[in-house]
Amino acid sequence: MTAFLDSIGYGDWILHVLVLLPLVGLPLILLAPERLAKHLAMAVATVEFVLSLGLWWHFDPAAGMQYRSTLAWMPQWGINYSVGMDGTSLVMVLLTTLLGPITVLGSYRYITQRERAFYCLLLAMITAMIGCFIALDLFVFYIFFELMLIPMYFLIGIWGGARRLYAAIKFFVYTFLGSLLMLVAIVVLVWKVAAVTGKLSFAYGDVLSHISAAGDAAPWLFGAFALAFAIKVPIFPLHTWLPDAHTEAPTAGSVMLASVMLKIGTYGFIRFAVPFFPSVALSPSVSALIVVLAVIGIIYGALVAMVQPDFKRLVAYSSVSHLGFVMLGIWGLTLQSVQGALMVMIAHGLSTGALFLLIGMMYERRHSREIAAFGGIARSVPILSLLLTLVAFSSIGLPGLNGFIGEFLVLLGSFGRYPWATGIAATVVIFAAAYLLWAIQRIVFNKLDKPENEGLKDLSVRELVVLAPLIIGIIWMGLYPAPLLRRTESSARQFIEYAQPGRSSAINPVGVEVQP
Amino acid sequence: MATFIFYFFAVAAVIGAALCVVQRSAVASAMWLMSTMFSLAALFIFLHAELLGILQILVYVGAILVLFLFVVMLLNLDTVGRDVRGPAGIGSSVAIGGLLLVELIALWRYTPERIVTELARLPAGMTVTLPAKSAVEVAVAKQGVVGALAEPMFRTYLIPFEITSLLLLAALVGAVVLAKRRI
Amino acid sequence: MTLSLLAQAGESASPGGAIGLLWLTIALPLAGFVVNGWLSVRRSRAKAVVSFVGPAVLFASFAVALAAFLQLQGMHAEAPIVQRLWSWLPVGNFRIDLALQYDQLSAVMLLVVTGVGSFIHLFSVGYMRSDEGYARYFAYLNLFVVFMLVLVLGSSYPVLFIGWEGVGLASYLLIGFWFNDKANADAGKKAFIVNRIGDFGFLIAMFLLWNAAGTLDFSGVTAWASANPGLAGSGLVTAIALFMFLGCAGKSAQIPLYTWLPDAMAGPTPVSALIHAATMVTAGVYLVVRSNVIFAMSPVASTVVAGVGALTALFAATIGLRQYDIKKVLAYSTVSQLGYMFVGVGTGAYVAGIFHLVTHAFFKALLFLGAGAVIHAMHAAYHATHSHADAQDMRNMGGLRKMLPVTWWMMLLATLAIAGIPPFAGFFSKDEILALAFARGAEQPVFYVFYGFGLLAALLTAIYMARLMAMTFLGTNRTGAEEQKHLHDSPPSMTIPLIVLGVLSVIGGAVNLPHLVGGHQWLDRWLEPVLKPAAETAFGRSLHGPEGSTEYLLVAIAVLVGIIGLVIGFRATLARPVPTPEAAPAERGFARVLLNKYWVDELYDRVVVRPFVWVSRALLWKATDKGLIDGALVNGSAWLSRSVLGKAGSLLQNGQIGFYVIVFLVGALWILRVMAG
Amino acid sequence: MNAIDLTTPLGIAKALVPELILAGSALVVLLVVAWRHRTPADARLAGWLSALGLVASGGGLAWLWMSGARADGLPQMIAVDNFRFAADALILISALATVLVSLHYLEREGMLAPEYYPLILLGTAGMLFLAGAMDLIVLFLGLEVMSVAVYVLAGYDRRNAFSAEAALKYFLIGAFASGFLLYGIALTYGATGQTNIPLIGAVLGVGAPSLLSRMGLGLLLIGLGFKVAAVPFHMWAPDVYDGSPTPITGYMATGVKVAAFIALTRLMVEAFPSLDQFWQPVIGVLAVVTMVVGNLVALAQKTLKRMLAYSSIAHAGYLLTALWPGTHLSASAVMLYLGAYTLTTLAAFILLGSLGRNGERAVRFDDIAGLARRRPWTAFALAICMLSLLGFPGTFGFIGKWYIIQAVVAARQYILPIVLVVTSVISAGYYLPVIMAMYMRDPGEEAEWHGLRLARPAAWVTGIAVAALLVFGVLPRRAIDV
Amino acid sequence: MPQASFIGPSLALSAILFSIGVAGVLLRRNAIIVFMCVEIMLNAVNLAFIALAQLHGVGGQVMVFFVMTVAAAEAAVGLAIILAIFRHRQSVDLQNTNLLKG
Repeated sequence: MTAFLDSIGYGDWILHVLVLLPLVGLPLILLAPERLAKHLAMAVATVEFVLSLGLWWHFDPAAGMQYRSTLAWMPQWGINYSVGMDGTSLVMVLLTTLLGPITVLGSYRYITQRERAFYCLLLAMITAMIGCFIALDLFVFYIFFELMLIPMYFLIGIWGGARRLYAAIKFFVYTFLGSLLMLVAIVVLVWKVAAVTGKLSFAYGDVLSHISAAGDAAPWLFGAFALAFAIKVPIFPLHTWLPDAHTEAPTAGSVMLASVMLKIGTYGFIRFAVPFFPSVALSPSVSALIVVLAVIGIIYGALVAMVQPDFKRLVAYSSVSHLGFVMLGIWGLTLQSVQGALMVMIAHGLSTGALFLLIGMMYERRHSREIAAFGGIARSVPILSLLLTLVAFSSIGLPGLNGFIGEFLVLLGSFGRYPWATGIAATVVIFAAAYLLWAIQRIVFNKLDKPENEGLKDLSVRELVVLAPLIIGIIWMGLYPAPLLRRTESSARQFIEYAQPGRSSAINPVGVEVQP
Repeated sequence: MATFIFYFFAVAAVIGAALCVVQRSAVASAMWLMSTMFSLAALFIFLHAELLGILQILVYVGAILVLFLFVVMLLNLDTVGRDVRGPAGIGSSVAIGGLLLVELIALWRYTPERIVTELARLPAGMTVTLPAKSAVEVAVAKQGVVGALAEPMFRTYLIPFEITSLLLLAALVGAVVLAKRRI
Repeated sequence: MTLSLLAQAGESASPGGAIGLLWLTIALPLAGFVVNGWLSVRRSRAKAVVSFVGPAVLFASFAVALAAFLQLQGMHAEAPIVQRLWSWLPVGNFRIDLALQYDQLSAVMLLVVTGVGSFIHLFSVGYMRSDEGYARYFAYLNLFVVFMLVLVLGSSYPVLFIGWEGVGLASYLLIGFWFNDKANADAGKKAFIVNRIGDFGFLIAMFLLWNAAGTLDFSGVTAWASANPGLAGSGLVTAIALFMFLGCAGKSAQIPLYTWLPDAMAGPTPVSALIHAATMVTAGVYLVVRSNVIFAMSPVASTVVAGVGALTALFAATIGLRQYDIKKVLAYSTVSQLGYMFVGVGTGAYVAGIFHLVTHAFFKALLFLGAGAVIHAMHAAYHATHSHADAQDMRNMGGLRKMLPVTWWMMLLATLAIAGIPPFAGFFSKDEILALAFARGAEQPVFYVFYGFGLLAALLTAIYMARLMAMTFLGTNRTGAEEQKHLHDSPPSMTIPLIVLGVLSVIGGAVNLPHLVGGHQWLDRWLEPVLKPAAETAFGRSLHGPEGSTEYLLVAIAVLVGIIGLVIGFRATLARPVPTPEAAPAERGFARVLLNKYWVDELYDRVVVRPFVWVSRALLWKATDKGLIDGALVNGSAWLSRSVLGKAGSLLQNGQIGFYVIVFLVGALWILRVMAG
Repeated sequence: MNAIDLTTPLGIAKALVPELILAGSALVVLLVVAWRHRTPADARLAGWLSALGLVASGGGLAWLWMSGARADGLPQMIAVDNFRFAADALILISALATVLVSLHYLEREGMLAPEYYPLILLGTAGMLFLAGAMDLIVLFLGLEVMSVAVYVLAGYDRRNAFSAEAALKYFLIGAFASGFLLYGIALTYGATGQTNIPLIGAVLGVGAPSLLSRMGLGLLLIGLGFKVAAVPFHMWAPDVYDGSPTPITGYMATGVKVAAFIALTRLMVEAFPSLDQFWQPVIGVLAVVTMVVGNLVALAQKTLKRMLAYSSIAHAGYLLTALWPGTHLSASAVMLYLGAYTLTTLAAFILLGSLGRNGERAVRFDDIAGLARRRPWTAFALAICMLSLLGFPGTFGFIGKWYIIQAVVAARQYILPIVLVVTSVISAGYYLPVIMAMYMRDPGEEAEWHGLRLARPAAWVTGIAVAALLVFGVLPRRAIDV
Repeated sequence: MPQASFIGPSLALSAILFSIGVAGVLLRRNAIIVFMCVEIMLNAVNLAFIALAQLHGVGGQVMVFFVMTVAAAEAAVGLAIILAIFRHRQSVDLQNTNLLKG
């Protein structure tokens, strides 16, 4: 496989192609007749995914940052389009490309008006997200980070639910505030570095290697970065945009938002905030604050989710809870916790994506997201109910499904550092079961007492095709996550190395892998 | 003697201006304004700006003020009732005008020597002796009252002079467009 | 690092043969699950296939287990045999493989699960045949077996945890099998959530263990413990043990987490027999024995275990006295018997615990299946007459002995067994536990109290079992004249399992026949390699079974208590006719307390459930989320800038030139002020 | 590289080519309209002629620029450098756009007096002088020419009381302000004996900041602060922008601002660098107040026109921020942002003008609901404009903002950028609703813009402007290198 | 140069006149009179110029010359505007010119 890929120079062009391909699709879709739009989008997204798939084998788990390449953009300001990929980027990019075709196909029925625009925005968003994950230039990262907003803003605002306008602007302003402050921080940081090196450069590497130049401004700079990412994650109490955005967005939007966009926040912490300012990020006060907020988020999200009448809102709050685990894991700062954080990011992407798709399918059938509108549908739509239950259990963190892997590793890894916080966070295994099982019971089980729920049609082949990859992923990742872990390990070590030099290699000898 | 002349006209100008401001009828205001103009013209002449003194009277009194009066008459504004603002207005205007005066009056202490000193940043204590004749006097002596002004006007200040033509043109067109009864 | 090396050393590779095929025992039920699941989703009517596949896979894996057992017996393996399937969680020095561990303990468990499981599957064929969810039922049941086997075969705590939670899932699905009735769905949910509380403890225990031992493999942990005897009695070990026990309490329905088990009776009766009597609920006991060295190193924890066990045994038994639903009685009896097992393992008598686990599996499964047969018959009767009376209420039964002779005889055997009448299985196991608890009392007097509790519980057990038998099978029939005609014994597919289990309940005691009666404690010696680490600890060494006269005395007391109990039970029940539910007088006094199970459920609801929901809804969601963060801060700031500040600025723009000039001049004055310096 | 000796009449003529061409074409147009001022056709003729004049003067400018002209020795009166050229280019663009838009607009609004165009030409000439002024006298006169013309233009819609009131307010406060400016010139002259900007800089560089010079500086700041509509000298702006004919509003918001800002920048950077410890705090405070007030009040607006008026105030705040450091980097930041701002605002006002019929004062957010359905391109263009004003990545506006931040941060000043971004976030609160109305809401039943078309010339201008916004947004090298 | 010594007093006088003009602008509502007050301000500045010209040479006087032109131009336009306003609402009272606000 790798040999073949090398023979076609895969490594040299893949990243650029991944970013450009969706954009290439835009004019096609805009010019094509309305009814072809979705098929074209589907084609583009699929090609994108197939191409990206090569990375899985071609990526070298042992090496760190790879596929680096740089194109001049504004060299006189030290700004260049430079990209690269390490384990973390790899899995996130793959997640994004995987969700591409899924969301497109999932929207076939859901989107009935202005299809061209819809699919264009969807593809544009994929570009922006991938760009975010591979950017190695602060300026470029910022651009992609912002560009993501627009498509999502329109997705929510045009195809969203009743309160879409409110949700859209709330989402936009929330994120915009954080990111603009981050822009200032970036410029300040770059100029401080330039003051030392004498050359202006927004390149990730250059900044990282002279990060000491930040000096006593570090706390402020970290604050700006952290705020931007904390809003994206979102960390309690900056989370209130999430439920609205999730609830109002169309299925595809919710999926992308939950599965990928939130991760860009945590990714930002892993890639930028912490490696840039380890001394600040890991100072007792800051880490205490973050960990406490993360734990609050975990518990709070779960408890609030428990009482949501709207299933989408429920899932939204559950996201707050799950992302709290990621934060805890990042700050846990052991190989286990960091790897766990990455696993949670992926697992949450799969399960929550699947959940939103299922909710969307239920919505297409019943035109309601209210839990109360359902009940006993296991009789009318057994397959849907089965999958819903399965995904719910994966989200609960049932061992053997993907949800457990990450949470377990995070808790395990963080326990040594923050026993109390971790202990409290662990209680979420109870609440998670409570809120999801309660919802599942009210939707899937109980008596089929609403006549309109009797005639529902079960999942169509298309819908099964949409869900299949996620379901497979959920089970596969639950039983055999080793390949994933192997690919992310080096980047996790790298992160710990940045965060506190000399620690990772000291206490974490590389475990040899036993293959079946 | 010189001192007396200066302060006489100065006081006259101030009084004129003040009354112009407080007069209730527009025509009266215009009249007092005219008196101010006259006293200023006198001061100009006193300060070796004879030509400008004349122009002051010609342009301001002869042209601008007449224009004012003309409009006042035309619109028959003299009969409008008291247009001075209420006590609050008076209070604020006096207060603000006063403060502004306080800020600016500090210039009172300026003597030519001080200006020159600050200009050249001469070490303190070193006194400057100014030439007996002021720059203007010198120029006038050389080229005569008009020449002294005309020479730089058409050489150094050529561009501004040309610009004024544009200015007048614009004003002309504008005034016509706005003022003529029907288009 | 060194520790994990030890761990490697402490295992021996798989010898192949039947043991090499061990994974089949899991794969077969899994296949069954897939087939049945597919059938159920297809909504196919192919019941024949289901009826064959469902039980067949179980019997097959039972065969494999048997073969493996025989092979192991021939080997005298000192170290557990570990089969690594694949690497599951390799994260730096934390490496968990999906691996099966086969040693004497798992062998026993494997046999019990597959063996008893097979017959219960068989029983189900008859019992569930008419149900529309037939295929689904067997899918779930097979799935349960899969996870149960993962649980008993897992070679490390995390892998065990997969099974541990998996059986929870299966039980959740099976309890809520008839989900049309909200109560059933609730019961399933309750079971899972309460179990999760225990799992929380289990997780914490694992984290502590990992941070202390640096491994979570059983062999690794054992090696670590044996390597540092200094840890004995330390707070760390105690904490680990106690948190782990919290998990066990959840799984095995001990105080305070027992409340889910009685509700779990909402599931089909064979499920209650398999999951909530024979296998799953004993997982807690298994876990303690599996971690014997940890508990042995912490006498405090062990005492707590025993104490909780004893208390539960007594507490549940009292409730059992006053229940009318036949399954509820058995449920509380199960809780009580589990209490016994914990007394045993808490005492350090791990063998006794396992011993009782095995015998209990036999006779309790039998009791449940018997009850199932009864209910089945009652159902049929009521169904035939379109009556809606409660088929599980013993007050509607009575005198069934004539109609269901086989069931009667088999259940009678089980009753004698559970009541501890020699030579039935229950007698030996229960007696061993009590005797050793008494012996432990020598250096820890509190164990005398536990012994007392146990004895009392034994008495009550005999009483309520006698009551159950009497109300169900003796006296006059209260089912109704019309219904009586339809009451008859079950088809062979259901009676055969009854008979098999009946036989086992009689001879089950042979597994660990004490020297007293000329046996030679086979189970003791069999489990010896597994329990050596515990036996080598001070706690383990300090335990000696009673000798000579004491032993005889204890046995005598136990037997006496059993007999007295039975007599009281039968006499009291048969003394006067049992009123039918309609005619039943309102209970009074303590009886009422018992009937309402001490109102514990209501208490939990008021004290735990509702407050949580209220806090979440009112405090967190409405007040904090909507009110404070969203309302006050987010929308508040928007409102402030737009409607207050913006509007204010807009109003200042009042169109008056005069005012504009004033503002202008204010600015001008300020600038000049700055310039004046 | 050709040096121009500004002491000889020929040199002066060369240096003033654009201005001269403009003045000349103004005269030509005046002559033409003197004969033909009856029908719409006449008006259109005048319009095209003036457009021609502007293009011609642009050609002259291009010639100067390309030939890399620079002053030989000390620049007298008028600057000859890229800074002026770039500014002139912007001013000419804005004038040209205004003329082209007016072609259709005047007919629609029935304002047929063709003197309109000569006034624009004269005003533009004034702007060019103002932007190129190297002498306080030129500065003052240029400013006056511009103002006089714009006073009239503001009141040009004579049938409209709003227009007249706008003119009056602008004129009275304007004259008042120019009094301050003049006073400032006088005192500066007194302090230095010079009116030539670089010489002033040189003299002040030697001397200690005397009271006279400081007062002069202060008064100059006040006078120009009025022209750039910096809070608190901004109160006239919303009303005047609101009342004037929309093309003129666009003209004021762009041309006047550009010229005034260029002059201000020149003064601060070349005449008063030695007094920066005095003017920097003032500029800083003005910038903060302007950004905050402009953005907050814009939030509360109901009509697009007024919203844009306040937003242009806010942008003045951003520009002041850019000016704060007084370095050359900041000068180019001012220029760059002016470029971005001019293009965007022009397009926005043109579109606004096309939306409203008889009185775009009335265009409310609700009136453009669902615009995207009926008029996708207009909506798209307006959306891009809004994003650019918001400073969203991918648009020129963002590059401008980023450059400002860069310039200020380079001067180790961190509060201003933070205020800038925070207020930008606030501005999202009124820019986004425009997009929302157009794209995310359904057309109201009374869509009065329905069926209305964007006149072709206006369409060209908008198209080009928007295209430029996007191009520079993605490939800003060109713009920055300028 | 005797008169040169009047620079200070002249500056003071111009300041006084300027302030009076400003106060007048604030004080009056009649557009025309307000405009007159503006003229006073301009005159005050002229005085300053001329006084300073004593020291610095004719440049200042030239400036005054230009200022007069400007004043004339402004007067023309300004009065035209006032006429226009008057046409619309038969009054030049600034209090009534507040159609535009908010």
